[in-house]
Amino acid sequence: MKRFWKYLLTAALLATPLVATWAQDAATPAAPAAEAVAAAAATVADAAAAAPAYKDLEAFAGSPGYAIFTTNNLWMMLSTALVFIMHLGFATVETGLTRSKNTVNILFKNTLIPCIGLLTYAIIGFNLMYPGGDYAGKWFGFSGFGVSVSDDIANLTDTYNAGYTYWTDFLFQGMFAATAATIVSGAVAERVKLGTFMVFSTIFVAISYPITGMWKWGGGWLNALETPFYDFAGSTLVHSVGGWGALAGVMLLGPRIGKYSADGKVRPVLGHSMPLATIGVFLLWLGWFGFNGGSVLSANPGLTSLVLVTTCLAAAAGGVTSALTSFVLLKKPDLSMALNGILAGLVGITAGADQMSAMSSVIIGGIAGIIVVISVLFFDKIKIDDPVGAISVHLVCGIWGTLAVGLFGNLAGMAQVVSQLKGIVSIGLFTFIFAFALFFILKMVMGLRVSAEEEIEGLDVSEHGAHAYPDFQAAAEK
Amino acid sequence: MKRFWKYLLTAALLATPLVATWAQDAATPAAPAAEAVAAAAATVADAAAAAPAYKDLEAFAGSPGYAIFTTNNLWMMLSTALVFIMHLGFATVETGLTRSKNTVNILFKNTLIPCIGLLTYAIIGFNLMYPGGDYAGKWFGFSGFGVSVSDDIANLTDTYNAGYTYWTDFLFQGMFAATAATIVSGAVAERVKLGTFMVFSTIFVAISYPITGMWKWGGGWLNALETPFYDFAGSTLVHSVGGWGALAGVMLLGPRIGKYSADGKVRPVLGHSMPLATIGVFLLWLGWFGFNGGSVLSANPGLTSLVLVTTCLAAAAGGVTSALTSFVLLKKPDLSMALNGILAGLVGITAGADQMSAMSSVIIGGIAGIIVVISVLFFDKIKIDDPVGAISVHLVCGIWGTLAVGLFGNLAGMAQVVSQLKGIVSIGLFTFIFAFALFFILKMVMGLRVSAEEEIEGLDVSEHGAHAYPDFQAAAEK
Amino acid sequence: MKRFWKYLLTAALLATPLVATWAQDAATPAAPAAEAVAAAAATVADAAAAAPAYKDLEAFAGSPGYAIFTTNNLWMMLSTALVFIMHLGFATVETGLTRSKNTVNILFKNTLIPCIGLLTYAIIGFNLMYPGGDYAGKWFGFSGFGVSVSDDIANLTDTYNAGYTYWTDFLFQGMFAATAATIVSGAVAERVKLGTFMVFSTIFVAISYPITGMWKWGGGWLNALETPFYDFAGSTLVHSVGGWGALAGVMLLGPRIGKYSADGKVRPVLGHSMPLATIGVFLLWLGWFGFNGGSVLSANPGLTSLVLVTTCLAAAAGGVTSALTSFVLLKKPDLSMALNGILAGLVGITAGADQMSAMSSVIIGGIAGIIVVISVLFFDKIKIDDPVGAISVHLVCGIWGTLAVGLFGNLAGMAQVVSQLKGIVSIGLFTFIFAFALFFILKMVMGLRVSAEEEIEGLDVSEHGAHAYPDFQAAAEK
Amino acid sequence: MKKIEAIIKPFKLEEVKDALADIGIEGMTVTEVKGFGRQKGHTEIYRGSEYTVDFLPKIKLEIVVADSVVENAVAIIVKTAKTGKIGDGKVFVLPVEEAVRIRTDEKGDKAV
Amino acid sequence: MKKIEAIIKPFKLEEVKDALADIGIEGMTVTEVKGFGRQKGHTEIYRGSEYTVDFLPKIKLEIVVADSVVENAVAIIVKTAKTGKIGDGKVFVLPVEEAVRIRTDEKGDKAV
Amino acid sequence: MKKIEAIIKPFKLEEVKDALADIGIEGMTVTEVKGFGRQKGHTEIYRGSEYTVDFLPKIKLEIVVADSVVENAVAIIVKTAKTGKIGDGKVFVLPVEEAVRIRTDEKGDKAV
Ligand SMILES: Nc1ncnc2c1ncn2[C@@H]1O[C@H](COP(=O)(O)OP(=O)(O)O)[C@@H](O)[C@H]1O
Ligand SMILES: Nc1ncnc2c1ncn2[C@@H]1O[C@H](COP(=O)(O)OP(=O)(O)O)[C@@H](O)[C@H]1O
Ligand SMILES: Nc1ncnc2c1ncn2[C@@H]1O[C@H](COP(=O)(O)OP(=O)(O)O)[C@@H](O)[C@H]1O
Repeated sequence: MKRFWKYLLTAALLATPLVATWAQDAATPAAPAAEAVAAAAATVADAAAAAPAYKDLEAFAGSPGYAIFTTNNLWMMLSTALVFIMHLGFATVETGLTRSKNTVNILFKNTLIPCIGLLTYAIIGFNLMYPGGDYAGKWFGFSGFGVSVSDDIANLTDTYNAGYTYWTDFLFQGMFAATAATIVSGAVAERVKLGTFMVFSTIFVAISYPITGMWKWGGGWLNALETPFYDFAGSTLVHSVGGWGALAGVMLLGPRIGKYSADGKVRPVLGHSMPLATIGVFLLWLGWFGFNGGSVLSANPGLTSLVLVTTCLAAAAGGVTSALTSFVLLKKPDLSMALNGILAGLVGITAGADQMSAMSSVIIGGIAGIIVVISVLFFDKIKIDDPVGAISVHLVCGIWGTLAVGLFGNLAGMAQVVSQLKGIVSIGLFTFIFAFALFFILKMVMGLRVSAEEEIEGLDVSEHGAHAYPDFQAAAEK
Repeated sequence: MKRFWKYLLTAALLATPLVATWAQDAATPAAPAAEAVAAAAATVADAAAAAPAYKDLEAFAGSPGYAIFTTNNLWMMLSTALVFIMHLGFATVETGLTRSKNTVNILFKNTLIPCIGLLTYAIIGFNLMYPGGDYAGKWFGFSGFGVSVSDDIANLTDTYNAGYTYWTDFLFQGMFAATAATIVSGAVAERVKLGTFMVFSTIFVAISYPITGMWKWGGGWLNALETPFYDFAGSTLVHSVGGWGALAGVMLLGPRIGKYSADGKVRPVLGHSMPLATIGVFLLWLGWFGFNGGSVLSANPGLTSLVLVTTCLAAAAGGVTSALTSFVLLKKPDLSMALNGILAGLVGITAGADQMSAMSSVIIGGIAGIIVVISVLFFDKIKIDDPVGAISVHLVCGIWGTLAVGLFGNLAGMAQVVSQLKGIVSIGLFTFIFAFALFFILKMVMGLRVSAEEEIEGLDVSEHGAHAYPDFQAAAEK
Repeated sequence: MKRFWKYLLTAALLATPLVATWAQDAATPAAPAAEAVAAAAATVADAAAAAPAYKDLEAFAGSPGYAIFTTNNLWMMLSTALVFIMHLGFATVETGLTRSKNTVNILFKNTLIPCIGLLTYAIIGFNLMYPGGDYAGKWFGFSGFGVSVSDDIANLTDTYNAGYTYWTDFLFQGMFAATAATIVSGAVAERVKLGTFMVFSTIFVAISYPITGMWKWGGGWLNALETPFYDFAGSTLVHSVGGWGALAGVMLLGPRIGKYSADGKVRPVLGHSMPLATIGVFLLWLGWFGFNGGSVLSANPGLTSLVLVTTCLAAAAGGVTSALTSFVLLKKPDLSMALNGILAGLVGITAGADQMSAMSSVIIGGIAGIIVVISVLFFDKIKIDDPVGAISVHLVCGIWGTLAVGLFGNLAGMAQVVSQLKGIVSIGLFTFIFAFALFFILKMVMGLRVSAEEEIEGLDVSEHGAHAYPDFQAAAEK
Repeated sequence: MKKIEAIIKPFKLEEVKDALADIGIEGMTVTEVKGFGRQKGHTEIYRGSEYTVDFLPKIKLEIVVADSVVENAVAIIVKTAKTGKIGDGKVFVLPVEEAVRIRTDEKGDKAV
Repeated sequence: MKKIEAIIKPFKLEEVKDALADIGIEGMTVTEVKGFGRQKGHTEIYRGSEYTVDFLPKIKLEIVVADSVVENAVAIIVKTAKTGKIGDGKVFVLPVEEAVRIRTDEKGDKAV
Repeated sequence: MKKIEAIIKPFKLEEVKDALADIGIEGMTVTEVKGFGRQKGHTEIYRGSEYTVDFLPKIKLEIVVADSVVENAVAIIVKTAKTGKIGDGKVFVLPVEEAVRIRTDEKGDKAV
């Protein structure tokens, strides 16, 4: 165990300068590629200043472009609502797959994370992630604290962007941001100290996520590669980022008490409510209609509808292959694996949802469903104890999905594979090191893990002085 | 009991040729009626080929029809998302109304069915149900395997359809398809073998549902009657179809152990979680905003808003009358009956949601709410053991709703009643015989019902080796 | 306790004529202010008659305004769906925060209330609340029973309103209406007689809510003040109204058995499922996208997206400050308080969601989060036993939010504060007196509270003869 | 030593516990049980079918005490748990041969 | 008086209760317990890890009866609860020194 | 025969069971109970009101064994369940007059 992360850490430290050079090479010659849709957001904040604006909002409302702009913006707002509900999906999946003695704790974290995430994104994250055209092709940029519309007319019309207003942009991106921290929450559940985790999440979502996000979506260096790195809706930028944070946390925390017997055999720690877990996965799937559909950044009918089809087919394929894989490997049709498989399919298709045929999306999702089962078994074996399978779903399938953009669909090709690897490795290294260092510092300062007694008693009582199901308490407190 | 289904079966066999002739008669003289909205989908797939297309998608985006097309397509995509979430509604209703020892089993089925349904619909179902204009007025058609956009420009613009792209069309219809199988799942719950049921569902949703669906929505013979059969959003095409499948399954399975005492008295088998059942019904109601609203096949403001009003008023009326009926008949206000009543109202209005006044929708929904309570009591009495009331809700109220189109609203009239009966009977016969035969064959080949021991122990342990609520396990395993 | 409400009642009676005069003063000179957006609904019903209509719906579909009207109407329909799902949110929050022995009862109430609410709103409420321009500036108006579209073309086009059809208008408003009664349900839970409460809700939602609603949204006297009272989406018109009804009910009912020990100390009565409570709060937050977003009454991109941002930031801030406040005051991070805090933030921003900057919305929501914790503690202390905190969330924060319109944002100013106070006080008095009188009469006629035995046994058994969780029954029935 | 087993109505638990504490009994073990007796369960209806809930929720108290305390303890329980209505429950007294406190290995009366 | 403690399979409860009612025993207390014995639990799999459910759900019946009834009651229970398969359970008989009906203060055989 | 009733901390169950198996005891019945004793429950807060959770979750083991085994079994339980902290629980020994194995009708020591 110890050796495992020492190895990883060393590798990471060695690799950093390497990747930096490599990326720099790529960035120098290439002009910022004008990717029609996905990267449109990148150069937005300052575009507004330059472009000709409408006299006033009335004038805009009377202009021929008003109807389609309103429709586009409406789609983005609803996508925002759908991404929002993913937070409930995460909350219920994680609650369902853990023990009832830690339920209040998980619900508390997953309720507060989107709250904190939105606030920090308003204060700092949005302007770190989308610093504007001045920072195109860069590693880092920042355009000042807070959100506000300095120039109403420009920011609330299609002068800002063809697909949405400034406010919609902020809220849609803000809903994405908190997702990364929520992913971590599941993996470190049932033993992490509440306070420590809240501090971690806040910093992670305020700083780490927007910086790597800027590399691609904010028009940064990954977007400026000759063959630009491609990550449509965030297999890497959102899911792997969360997954790397999760991996760092789990490595520093160690497994839950009782997860491994004295002789090192894996012992299952049963989740306490399969209905909650199932509700969560369906809500996540629903949310993905907005997560991927909204990532078109307009209501473009052909593109959005294609994205919904690839998204749903990948989810369906992931569900089926993971059920089959678990049936073959484990002899029983395992519900929790089928649920993980659906999420795996969704994460897998996310990087290339707008570039795939129906058939490719089935293949990508189907492979993700197989990968996730094997990955869960693998991490259990190497004693990376991840109660909800977050690392397998978000990190492993996030990497798979990002790679798949180079293997299937419109962008397939060796050059793309290389760019995808650059993105995966560079963002992985940055995020893992950031998260590891942050968790490590917090471990020194605040402590990372509750005491064994508190863990056995359950975090609900020890951290919150509360019970999730007081009426059924006797049963709950084993 | 035995006698009952023998009777039904014989009746069915006798009636088939009769109905066939009758329908043929009707089909011969009538030209395919051009129903403005609801049947628009029928002739779509090939329309694209014939019609003049835009030079490219840019040209379309610049055309005057782009804004309204985008809006229409957006509505259809959101309706798709809403229909999707109905699958979670079904999962939670069924889970809530059954015992906790079968919870994992039900969740597993209801998670996998939409996955399988979407995949089979992509491979075969969509092209069976909407084979294109060549098959107008026919009983059967098939336009080849798989989904893909041969001609981008046509299929992604209003050349394909005024209301949506090819992809939206496929996904919306695909979400509907899986619904039929899900309905069966509830009725056969707590005793059906998992493997057998999965095979049944797959075949049912891949073949039976699209064939009868084609008769009307695919432009087939029912649509070509002189007075075309009318089924706006599927009281018959979706709900009754599911209901007939459910009836066939329950007849072959027999009642759950313990449902009837030795002396033949009905003994209730209590559902284990009323909150889950209630969550499910609300989600289904929400989903019906898309199920019916999306069946307008465009965002037409007058029609869609009317449809939402009739849908919601019928649901509300069904909830109130079923609560009152159960109060009068059973002396207690029964929550599960009120929940069934809401669904009954929704199923009842589905066939004519766009043809009714507010008042008519209240009456139709209100009557459905009464019917469903009586129907549940009736089926219990004749030993058709349907744990969640699926047959009463979907079959009986589906028939009621389809008939109501001939009795109320814009289309009311004797000719319509006759056409409605033709549709109800022909689709009922086909589906019931198909489902019965399929279940029967599977019973021979794979077995249909788990052993008594497995049933007593619960399907979660016997089929999945798992518990839904491990923390509360002692209590759960009675 | 007795003294407390005697005091309030006397105050109320004394204040009525005072407020009446004051309001009259204001109303006389001022012409009905033409508030661009929010009050548009007011003069709608009759506008249709006067304005030039399209020849037919085809003509409208061909008109240049059709696309944007369709988009606007689509947004309003989806907002309606989102407000609808709030009813599930209320159901689960209330269920989660009360004991399992009263779960069926709460679910039954919260299932039936939206049903009854929609029906009564169709029959009487809509026409009481939006009686048309003839009643502009008045205290009361009524335009006849039932809903129906006398003049299709006008009512289904932008002749009716730029943002929606007549049907959308009705359904959106109807979904709001039932909310007020649902708020009461939570506060009186676990002891109120089912029948009595159903009668109360029906009358409350059919008569009281629409009358005070008319004062502002229906173009009545509060809208005609020189500085019109401002309540964007109903901090007062919906939430406080529900809160006043809740207060009246709780005062007449008294606390639950066991809530106060013999020596008067507060004893907690634990809610039975924190996951249900959390699901509810997330669903309510989601619903608020439509509650506030839809209150723009069109899809206006700048305004709707601003409203979503202020709404979400206020919710986030409320969640964070309530968690912090509970941590400081109670030493433990209390999940139920954080959940209440999110709702507090949402209720707080509702009155001025379209008038605030991002920063102001954070402040308003943040203060609401602090207020709600203190308020819950306060009401517990004065023996107003409100199981779910409905009075603190909806009444207290509703007042705060309404006042905040005078203190922050575009409308801030002394004149506005005065108008806000007029609205708060007048609507509060009317509603409180109405609800108190109604509950009082019902108490005499039907009885208000179940017997002590029934309360101890639980309302599920005594009122419904049912259990919410039969499989876990032993544990549940303490 | 004796073991007192008392089956009581659930809502009486708090009161009985306090009454026992007053006479110095501060150890007991509580189990949620279901009782079947003369107090017939109510008839309930689920989806139209009647059924009788035969087994009613009760609380079982188990208290091991020194012989000298038994009589008083039983009396206190009976007095406190009584509502006079059917279904109040029973108190049984059983012989106990040995008692050990796990923490300290103390035995006999000292252990309880 | 004696106390009969019977550990039986859960689905036999209804039958045993009815059989006891037939011989006039109408009072008993039921507890949900978990049993560990020769009947080995099944192996289950959760997310790929096997585990054995050692403790199987059982029902414990506690019935205090007059000495004269004991033998017959035990026989009836054994007969009714038997399936012949492993895990059928046990019946134990323990001495009871006193019984009180809380509602009436009745003692001894009259109390049960 | 004797019946050993042991009230222990829930997380010790696994260990105690294994220790008993080591000395050949392979039958027992387990109940989830709540204990009240010197170990005072924690104070918790719900929506601002403090309350004490008096009753703490415990596990009750019931093991009927032949007389000869009692002493050893009790010793093993005490040893294994001990943490030395308050609330470790108690072991009681009660006389048993008869035992029957339902499956086989075996009686007495053979039945346990
Ligand atoms: N013979 C018995 N053995 C064990 N428990 C009994 C016996 N008789 C009654 N009980 C318990 O006492 C409870 C109350 O008994 P019941 O006959 O209903 O009323 P009462 O106590 O007023 O006579 C029962 O629910 C059951 O738990
Ligand atoms: N010595 C014992 N003490 C207490 N309970 C026992 C004992 N032995 C068995 N039991 C209980 O009886 C149940 C059945 O015993 P088991 O050995 O599995 O099968 P069988 O009854 O067929 O011998 C166990 O699950 C347990 O609850
Ligand atoms: N007199 C008693 N009768 C029955 N059970 C008892 C008695 N005293 C204690 N117990 C049980 O033993 C548990 C532990 O006792 P406690 O006094 O808290 O600590 P300790 O075992 O360290 O003395 C209690 O929770 C209770 O379940």
